[in-house]
Amino acid sequence: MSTVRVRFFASYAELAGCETTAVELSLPATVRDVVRRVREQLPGTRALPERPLAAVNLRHVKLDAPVGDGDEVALLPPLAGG
Amino acid sequence: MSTVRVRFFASYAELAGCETTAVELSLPATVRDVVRRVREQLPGTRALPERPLAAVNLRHVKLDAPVGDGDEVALLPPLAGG
Amino acid sequence: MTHLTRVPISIDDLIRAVGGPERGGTCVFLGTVRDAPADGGVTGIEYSGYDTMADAELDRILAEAGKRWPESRIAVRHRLGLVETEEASIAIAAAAPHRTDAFDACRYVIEAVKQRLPIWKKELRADGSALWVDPHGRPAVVGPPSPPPPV
Amino acid sequence: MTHLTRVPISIDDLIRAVGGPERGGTCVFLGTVRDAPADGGVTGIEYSGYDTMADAELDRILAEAGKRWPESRIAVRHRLGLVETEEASIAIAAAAPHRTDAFDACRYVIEAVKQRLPIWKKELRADGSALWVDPHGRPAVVGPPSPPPPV
Repeated sequence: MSTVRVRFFASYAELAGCETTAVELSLPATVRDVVRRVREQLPGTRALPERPLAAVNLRHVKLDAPVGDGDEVALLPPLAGG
Repeated sequence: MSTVRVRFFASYAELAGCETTAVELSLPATVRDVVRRVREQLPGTRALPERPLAAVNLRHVKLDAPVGDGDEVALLPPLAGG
Repeated sequence: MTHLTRVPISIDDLIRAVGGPERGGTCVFLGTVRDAPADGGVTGIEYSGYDTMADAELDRILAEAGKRWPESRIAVRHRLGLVETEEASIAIAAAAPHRTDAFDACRYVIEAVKQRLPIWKKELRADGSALWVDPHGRPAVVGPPSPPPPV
Repeated sequence: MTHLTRVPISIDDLIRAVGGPERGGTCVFLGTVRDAPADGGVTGIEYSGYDTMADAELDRILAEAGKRWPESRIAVRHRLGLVETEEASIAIAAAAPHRTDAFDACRYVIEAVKQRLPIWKKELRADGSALWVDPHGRPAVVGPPSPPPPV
């Protein structure tokens, strides 16, 4: 089993009830698998959109992007910078 | 006879040897007539382009624009603002 | 070097950072916090971000712009924390030998920021409520502001 | 009110002049005096103008932009006299509710200024010579600078 760190921000952190969590999953796995695991682990995150914006290791990715052991996965509410 | 005031700026003032002059001419007359009269009056202005930029009463005009008694006519070197 | 700051942005410093004797045109963009009287008034916006990624994303955006306008020099600052109405939440300065490049580079950066920067804002209303703002949709009431605005 | 000044332009003042709670985007353009090492170095530019017409023309340009972008507020300052290398000879600030309008209005003003403003510049070279600059053609040597640059 591999471990990825998951981070939540802004309204998603409020829904999740936490800012970071760890998710264990067997590789190969994608961001979509991480999102699925998060929904099981943190019931509040079931209110997140089906396909949230995501980043892996500080870069925007699609949900089918692979994740690896030790990666930092972030689920991002609609962006509002500027 | 009517009188218009003529102003020269920057390199044109250097060529004319003065910054302002008065030109007398009979109406109707155009800026082109003013330029012609200026060339007679101030030999240095013969080095000006055939069709210099011109303004009447603080507005850009074409050389066939009419001039009237008391108007301020300006002959403008290539613009370099900004 | 970080592009994020919790204190007011000095426009003069930003302009100085991109200036130079060979760059004759500088374009600056400021995004400022707007009031919204129709919504009962906005006193400020609380900005929060995914700091490490926002900084990395800004590095990438500046690198892209630098590749596209090689003679330009560009700097950007984005506020985090409470930004009061009429203060700048973001400032971008782009200097280039010619003005078209300065405008285009500055514009490129603000458009990329709007699309890509992992930063969020919570509108602080005059009535004490607070709302996460989704620039593409409707804000949703999420309760009283936290932390409370300083006096 | 005159848009012409013989002292350095305060960008902060200009930004404040156009700011307001309903205008969330501000675009600023600065034109700065460039050095020209290939020509032996430029220490500054002496700007002279047809003051009354330049001011009237700027009024007209701002009125046109105000009609085209009715929610914008725009201010402009143009230097006259000696402007040293890297100082701003012109600054324009345009604020609007949305950034596209702020960029477009600012761009409109600088393009109109370049086409229409009766202002001229004499380049002061490091070797003591001075040249009237024709932005559309070649500068022509016209003799020593007058007045001499201040120490």
